[in-house]
Amino acid sequence: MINKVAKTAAEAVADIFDGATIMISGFGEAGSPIELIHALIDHGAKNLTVVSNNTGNGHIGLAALIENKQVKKMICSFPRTANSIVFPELYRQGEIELELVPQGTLAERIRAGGAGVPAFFTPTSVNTPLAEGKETRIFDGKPYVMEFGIKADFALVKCKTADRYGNLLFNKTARNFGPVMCMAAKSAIVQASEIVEIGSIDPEIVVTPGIFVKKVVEITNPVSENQLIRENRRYPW
Amino acid sequence: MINKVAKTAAEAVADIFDGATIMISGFGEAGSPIELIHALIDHGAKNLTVVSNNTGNGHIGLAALIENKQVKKMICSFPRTANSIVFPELYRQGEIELELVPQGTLAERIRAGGAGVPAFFTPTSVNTPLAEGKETRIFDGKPYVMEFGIKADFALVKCKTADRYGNLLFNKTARNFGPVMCMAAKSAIVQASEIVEIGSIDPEIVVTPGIFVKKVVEITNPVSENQLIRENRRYPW
Amino acid sequence: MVAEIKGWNREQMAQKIAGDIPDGAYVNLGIGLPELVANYIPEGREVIFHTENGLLGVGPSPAKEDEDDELINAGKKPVTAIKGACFFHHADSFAMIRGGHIDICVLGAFQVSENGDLANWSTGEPGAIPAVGGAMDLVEGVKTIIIFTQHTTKNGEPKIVKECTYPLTGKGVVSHIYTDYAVIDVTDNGMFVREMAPGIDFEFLKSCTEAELKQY
Amino acid sequence: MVAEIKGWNREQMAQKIAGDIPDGAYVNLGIGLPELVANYIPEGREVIFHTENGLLGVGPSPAKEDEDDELINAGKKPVTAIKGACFFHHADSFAMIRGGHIDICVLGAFQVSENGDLANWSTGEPGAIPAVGGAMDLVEGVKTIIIFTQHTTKNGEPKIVKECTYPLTGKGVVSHIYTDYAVIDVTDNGMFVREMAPGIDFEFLKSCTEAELKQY
Repeated sequence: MINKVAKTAAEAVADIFDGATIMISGFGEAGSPIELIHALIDHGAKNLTVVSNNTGNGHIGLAALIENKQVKKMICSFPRTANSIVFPELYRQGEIELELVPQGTLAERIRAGGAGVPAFFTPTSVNTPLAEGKETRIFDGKPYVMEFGIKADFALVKCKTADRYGNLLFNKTARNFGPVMCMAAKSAIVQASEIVEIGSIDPEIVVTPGIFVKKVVEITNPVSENQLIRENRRYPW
Repeated sequence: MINKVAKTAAEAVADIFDGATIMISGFGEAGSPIELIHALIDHGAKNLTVVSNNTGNGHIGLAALIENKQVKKMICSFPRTANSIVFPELYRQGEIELELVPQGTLAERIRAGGAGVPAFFTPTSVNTPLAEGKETRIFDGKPYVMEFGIKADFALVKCKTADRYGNLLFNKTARNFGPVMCMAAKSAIVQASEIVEIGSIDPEIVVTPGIFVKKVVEITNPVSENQLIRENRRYPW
Repeated sequence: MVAEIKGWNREQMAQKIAGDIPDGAYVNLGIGLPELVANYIPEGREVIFHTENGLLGVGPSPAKEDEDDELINAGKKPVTAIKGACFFHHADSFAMIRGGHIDICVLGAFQVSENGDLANWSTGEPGAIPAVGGAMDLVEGVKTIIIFTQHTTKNGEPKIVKECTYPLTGKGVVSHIYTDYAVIDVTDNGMFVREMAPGIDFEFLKSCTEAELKQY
Repeated sequence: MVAEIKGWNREQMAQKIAGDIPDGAYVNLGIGLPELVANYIPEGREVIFHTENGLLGVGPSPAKEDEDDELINAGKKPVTAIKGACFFHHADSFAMIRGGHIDICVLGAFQVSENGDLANWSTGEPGAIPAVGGAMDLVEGVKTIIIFTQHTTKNGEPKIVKECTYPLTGKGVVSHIYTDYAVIDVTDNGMFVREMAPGIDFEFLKSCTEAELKQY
């Protein structure tokens, strides 16, 4: 029987190893799998390469993971936001690496990784500093940059609804990078607000087919990142 | 006001011009926009390049379009099926060109065309006759073939439900190439079994966002390709 | 520090841009000032706003009590979704951008050069944390790039320059510039002033613009 | 024309393959003979069948009156969808294939060579209409390729050969071959016979196989 349901966040992240590449969903506070990230902090895996659009806010979630010195490198498009304190400081001290990728290129590289496409061409970043050192090529008279697919060992993703096959539904703009990260990771680990019976999700509306998901864990009332930041909370609590 | 609804199939295809590249959805009998194709036969545009997985069945739909000598070239993955009579005959007579593309490469080339990716690498067809003359390249020790995105002037697509913005829902395996063809065509023309009020489609379950669609026409009870073939029908009737 | 008030204010600039967006356009609004444009779409026009974090059909800001952490725009501000909206993932969202499906994008700028180069993501200062977001994708993918900016920096330095000194976001990508002083079209033949704000004349405009300006 | 019956019949071959598919596997079944495999998954195992035309969770064939023209498999035959199934478009479907997400694919063959090359899409005859479908995508993308074939052609010629003479579908892609005579593993060290059908001995097997066969 196929049962991808893990009992706890701790159990879901138990296989993550030192040096792993981990994709983490979310765009700002929407879709960030805070409970899974906190479980990863408790777990303690180190020297991680993290692929995520931002670098986390305040001292919780991804920011706390970075603050806990578990991340050696970030691959992201926008490492500083209003509430990002931790990453900028470590970056200035030379204690964390950064690979800066335009947001659409990041999304497409992740999808490519998941779709078995090792490299593709994009017009994005042509003639800018972010294209330096990259192969460029003309198609139909227009220049393009070659970019590589990204794969990961794990993905940590937040969604709304899941079943034991790993079929997923998302909530509004919290969908963002979740679906493509599930595709690109060997083991996609997903926290869902609810896990429902097989057959409860209409086959026409599944956003992420179960084939892309390794584990799901029910986190009934996920914390609000905004709320935690307003309260100036830190993890570990 | 945005209103993409055309009153008739004839009106929907009226802008198609001689020499156009047209993508046509469908996989076998599922998802083939027969009424739109028949309107295109009535319309008469010639020298078309058609991108479609198959070449049609019997003497109706895509097969009838080909039989009517409107198609100079097919780009497809599987040009002969149990009921395909027209294409094989014309092909043997040298009266129609064929570009044979593996099915997954076809789907990905169409998506790439729609996503602004001019070229990408795929392992599919490496070391086979279909890779001959194509650029190959090694990534991580494994060989890949470079393939180009495909764009089209028009797409003819069948779906289940649409609204006046062009948001689409599909039916089961009739979804197949429809969504990516809408992306890759300058003007995607869609026949829907029903056109519903704006707001009736849940924003979470839209399969093809309206931005990819130019026109929708309601065809309430689309003909069954299988039924027409069983009855040995021909178009024009 | 605020100089003598002249030219258009932000609301007027936003209104001017909104007035030039045609019915039925798909529009992406950059973070900050450009967001104002949504408030001024003329009555009777239907414009669909795209936000790159996965929503087509962005509606007005919600009342405080209706804010939803999981319904935000690219600037991470709470928004609403209109009837007929749809949600999608990031790769699909940027397929819309990169694939040329968005008609218009309104962005801010540090600098715009005479040939339409745009610099709006980095001042290149040493020690600054580089962050690019979706700016480079938008300028390459969207058909028409409109810049919404003050004509000069806070210190009065020209933002419309011969050559950008800041790192580029994209080369030759800007079509129109709407500033507090003027509306400028960027063409293959150079920059043409389409309209000037009340109280601004061409000589004054030239004096605070480094790039060469032409008149139609 | 039918020779003396020996070896396994098709149902037995399908059963043998099905027995070797582990619980929880994602499996794509090729058109024709391979479709039989779905009927023999052992009780208690949950296997999810993928069809490349956009369905994960293919169920049994429907009763005649429940057939739906828009619910078919890659062979264009009517199917059903199990509980927990999902539909998706062709690019997503082949992302599953090309991206290495499908565990096992069972395919027919014209020829398999000693190093696992597969020819199953074209006999290369002049005048034939070339048609490839998803075969090349499947062999490159799916982790384990299982071949389900008669051991020889109808004329008794070997299908397991030194080198394929027909145009290749993929090079070095086959892992296992299930024929009416034997189960053969294709390894880096050559072809090893894992099991022979009742009444088939190694000498006989070698006599109708062009490729070199080894015993474990």
